[in-house]
Amino acid sequence: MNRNQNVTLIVVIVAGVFLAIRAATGEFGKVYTRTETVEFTPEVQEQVGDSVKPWTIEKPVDRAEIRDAQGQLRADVHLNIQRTLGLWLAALGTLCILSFLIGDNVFYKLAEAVVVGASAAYAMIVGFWTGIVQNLFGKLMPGVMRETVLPGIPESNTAEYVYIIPLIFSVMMLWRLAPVGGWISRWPLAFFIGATAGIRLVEYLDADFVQQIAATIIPLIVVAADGSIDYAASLKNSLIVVSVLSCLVYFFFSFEHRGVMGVTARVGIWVLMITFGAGFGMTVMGRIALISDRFNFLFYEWLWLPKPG
Amino acid sequence: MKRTVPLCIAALVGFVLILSEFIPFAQSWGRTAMIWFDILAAFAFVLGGANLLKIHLLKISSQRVGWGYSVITVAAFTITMVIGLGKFGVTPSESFPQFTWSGDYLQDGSGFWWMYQYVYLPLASTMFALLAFYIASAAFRAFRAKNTEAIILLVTAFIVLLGRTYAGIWLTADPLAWLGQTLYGDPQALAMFRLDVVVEMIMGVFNMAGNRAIMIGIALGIVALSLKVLLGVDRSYLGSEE
Amino acid sequence: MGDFFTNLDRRWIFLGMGIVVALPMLLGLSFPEEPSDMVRDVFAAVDTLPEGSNILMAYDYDPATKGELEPMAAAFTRHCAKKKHKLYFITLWPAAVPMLRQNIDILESEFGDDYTYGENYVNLGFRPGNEGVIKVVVTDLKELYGNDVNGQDLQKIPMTRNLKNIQQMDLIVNVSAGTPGAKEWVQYAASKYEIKMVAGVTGVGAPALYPYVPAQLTGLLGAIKAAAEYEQTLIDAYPEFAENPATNEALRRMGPQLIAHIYIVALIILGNCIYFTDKRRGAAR
Amino acid sequence: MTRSTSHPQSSRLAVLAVLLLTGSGPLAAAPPRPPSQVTVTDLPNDDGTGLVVRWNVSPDDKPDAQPRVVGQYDVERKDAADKNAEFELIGEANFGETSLEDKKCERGIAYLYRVIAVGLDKSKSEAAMAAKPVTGVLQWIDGTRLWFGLIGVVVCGAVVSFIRIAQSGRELKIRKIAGLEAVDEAVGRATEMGRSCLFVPGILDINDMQTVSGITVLSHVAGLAAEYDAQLEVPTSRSLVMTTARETVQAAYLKAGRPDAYNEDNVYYLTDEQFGYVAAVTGTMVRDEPAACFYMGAFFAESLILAETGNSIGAIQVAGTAMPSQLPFFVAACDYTLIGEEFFAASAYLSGEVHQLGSLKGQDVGKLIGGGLIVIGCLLATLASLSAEDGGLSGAVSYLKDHILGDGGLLP
Repeated sequence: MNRNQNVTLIVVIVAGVFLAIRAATGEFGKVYTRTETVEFTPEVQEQVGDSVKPWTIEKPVDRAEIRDAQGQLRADVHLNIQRTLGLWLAALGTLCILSFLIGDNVFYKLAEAVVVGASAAYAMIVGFWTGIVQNLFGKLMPGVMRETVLPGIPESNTAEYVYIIPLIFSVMMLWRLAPVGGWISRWPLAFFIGATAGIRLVEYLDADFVQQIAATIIPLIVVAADGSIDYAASLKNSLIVVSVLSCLVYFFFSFEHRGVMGVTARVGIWVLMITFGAGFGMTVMGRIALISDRFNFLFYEWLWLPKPG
Repeated sequence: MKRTVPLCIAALVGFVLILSEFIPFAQSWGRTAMIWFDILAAFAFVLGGANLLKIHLLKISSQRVGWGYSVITVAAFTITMVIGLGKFGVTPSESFPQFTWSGDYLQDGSGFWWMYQYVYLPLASTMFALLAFYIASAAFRAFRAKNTEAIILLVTAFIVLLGRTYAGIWLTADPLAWLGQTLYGDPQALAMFRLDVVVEMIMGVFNMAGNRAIMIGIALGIVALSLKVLLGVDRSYLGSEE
Repeated sequence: MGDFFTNLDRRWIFLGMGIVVALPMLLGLSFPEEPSDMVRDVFAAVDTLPEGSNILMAYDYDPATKGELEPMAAAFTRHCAKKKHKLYFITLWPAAVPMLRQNIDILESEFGDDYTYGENYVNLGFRPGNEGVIKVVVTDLKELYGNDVNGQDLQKIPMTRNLKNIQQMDLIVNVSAGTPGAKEWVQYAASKYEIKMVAGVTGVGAPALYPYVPAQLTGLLGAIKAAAEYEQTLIDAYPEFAENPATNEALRRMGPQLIAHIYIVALIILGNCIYFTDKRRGAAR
Repeated sequence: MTRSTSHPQSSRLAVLAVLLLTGSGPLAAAPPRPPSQVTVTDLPNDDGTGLVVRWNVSPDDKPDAQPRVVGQYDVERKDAADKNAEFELIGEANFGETSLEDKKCERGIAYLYRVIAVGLDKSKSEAAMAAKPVTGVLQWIDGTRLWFGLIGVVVCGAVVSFIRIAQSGRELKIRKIAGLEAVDEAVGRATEMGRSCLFVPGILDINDMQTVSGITVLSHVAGLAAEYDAQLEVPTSRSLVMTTARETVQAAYLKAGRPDAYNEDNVYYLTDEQFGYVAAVTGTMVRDEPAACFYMGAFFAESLILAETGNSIGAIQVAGTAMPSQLPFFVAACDYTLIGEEFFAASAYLSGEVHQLGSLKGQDVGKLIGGGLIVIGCLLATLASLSAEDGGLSGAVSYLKDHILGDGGLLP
């Protein structure tokens, strides 16, 4: 048996023992819900008629409210099998991904394969219902959409045939998947790239160039209202201006970094290092928050450990 | 046809959008172009999904290494897609109860919501949580104070890491107040050296200035790149074949 | 050189990381927070608006960053609801649609008396197009958003009937995990049309947004620490929030955060000590 | 309202009057008094679809009134030419506000406006009418954007001119980039040690600028490796990047006169999946122990895993990326890092492509303008702050900030 297998075995045993203890000491890993009837408020009452029966939805119940004071399950609360299964699936998936820390393994790869497929399909479906159905079909054939998925479209809306152009572009774009004539997808791609270039050129020049220069025009010596010099503000302003300018010099490629330019560029690189140091610290902080969140899920949503405080 | 038309399209739409910023009359053209852009963006999601499917189906059919995982990916993709398209478990919208299909595709309790909540969300968020572990091991084995630059970087990182938690206040607030009291008779005299204050200074002065210079540089880079695309100097987006 | 590093199984370091996060969490370790000036500025931007102001709640984050941004988004939602502002929820990220729902659940369960759908808040949901969406809604919202997430025509919803575009907003509250996000909202909306905006972003994204503050962006919350400070400010200003345990989510996470930061700093120092000792020994040999 | 209710015999009336006088709140059934002076003007710098409605607040709208009498103002309009048109609500303004922009007009139509004060109890005042109908005016050029347009033309002009100059065959000089020397040194040391070099071109596809720059650097590294007879391995995470990298490496070997030494199998595709790719690459690193590792391209979270592994095997590491969030990790863990633009400049320098060099020079002009404006602006601002009175100096600063760099238009 190699080291990898040993580590895996130990982790699995520890986890198993823990789960067994947890199972022996109380319930966990369940989702309880309450069934509620939807009171619908139809926009046009006459159209609804009697054929439409009220339906019910499930509302999750907070863990503290599942049982009454005697520890009995409340009458309107019941175990939701679908969501409980989901919870266990989520917990197992979380553990599968975490198992990558022990080493690359089948479970991690399985979970990774699932997330790749599911996330791509998820984005596609959301794009379909929002962009394609509402903004394209809803404009091109409001009548059909009104009768099916988008009853909210006002009666006054009529088909806007100019939307045929983006439709044609879209078909061209999907043509890329076809075995022949894939070059046609360059037309919509060119539209996409051209539009991006057009808006970016203006907005970057405005917000990230002109506005930044304007924001850096500050007095190096700040005089307070009473006529005395505000040393702290003056120092801060001077540091900002010197730092911005020296970094700009570092990123200036037309002159060699010699003499004054060399010294300034040197200051520039130090400022950049402080910048990166700050970025480093903030990134580390962000990453750690992500594990807290997953542990939060495992400990409290799945294992129902007591929440301190 | 294959190269000239795309170049013209890109130039036309790009310059219309630029002009619409300066000529009020062209504003509505610019808006129309952007609405079409947004519709194309929706199809980009479809293209992305279809592409993924194609790659994995090819991998399966040629039985390349790891094709078994591709089967899983395709299965996960198909299941999510069918559930989402079919609006499984979605009840009608409360405003339009007579239309079975009028409900929100992501309604709480629906099948698509279930896929998001119990499959996509835990897996994707745990995937990124792994990074915290890697940062720990890289901290031990990779980040070396080997020259002046690296020393400045790491020291700043320490200050930020400690100053952005209670540790910063705990380590420096009381000692500095005591020192200020002893030296100048004012506990606030040295307050500006408190780690949490120093961090605000680093973020608001040096980090801001450094990032501003980077921002100005990137902005100019984007302007130059956009211009080259619109003028047809840079045609890399058209691909190299042909 | 480096023998020690290659020989030490890094899974020990992983285990250490797991413990320094899990233990403080299970023990309920928490620390007081002193809000920084930046956090106070952001808080004031929401707090000083007159009751019933229009606020665009642009929440652009996904499962990958929810650990960092969820508490921040919830704090913003609670604060705006406390001030009885009119809230318009919108997102540029497909994966954020359920996140909007989560924040609306907060409105419905905790502020149900003041909040009626369509009169005090509306969920516009997602539209594809990244910055292209901002570019359109900033001049004409209804071109892209004909209806809300329930398929209801915006023309029939009281609070959106007279809404032409998001220039009519008194404030944009953005929670952003990347692109498109805070940068794009600043570039295409806030800076250009001089709409007031505050943003809450991830630790990775925060440093690069500082140049926009305060001229183009009123204030910025970076990472979980700023979220905790915001929660503290909220509880200080409205003590009734102290009774709701969901309000101190970020505060609770600062316990593990502190210990983990010390762990990382210690690892870097220890790693460097061993490295330089090894190197000196190597040189002496 | 006058004190006309002082008839002693009618006590009920008196009570009512007291209520009316003191309780201006919910008890007061009277609607607020109307606003006054409604004027409508054209919204400047638009396409003729905007009008600005201004009014004076209702006398009942006092900032300190508790409870408030006026809740909001309803602004209504109608088509003045249409006899049958009714007023329709086009916008609401909060209490205390005195203007509203109506951007939903149709060009060429004259509109008549009225403003109504609405109480908290939804009671409405009489309508205050505008004096006459107004039509929006189309402006051909947005005057507020003239200076900005000029700056845009100068910056874009500089880029285009330098590309033209480069195309005409004139040599454009670019400063020496220190990181490239580190690249040469690293390849040299790997050769000395008889170990291989590893080149990672990032994890994005070939359409990303950074990948392209990475491939340009790869061409240089491959040339050196061919010359020194060092082995070079290039794992990629995109099949298209692999194809391009193979062509590039082969061309470099050919140029160095060593086509026989080129081995196609050393440039290979692993997987598109981020973590799958990085696991495979680090596996190779631990097994082969390359003496020099290059990371040149677009990187995400995998950057630190790569750099960490490289460090643990004692390799010299040189990185280059424009990913701001990954730069800190590369800088901390690698021996040399090409930071952001430096990376693009290195690529322009190595490739000698005219449009890369030209735009680099053009961008330098932009930086020069930016830096110049900052220096001049700060000097002026400092002098203005030192000279106490409001003179020409502060006027110059505000012209610079609000007009040249703002949206104040050409005229001060």
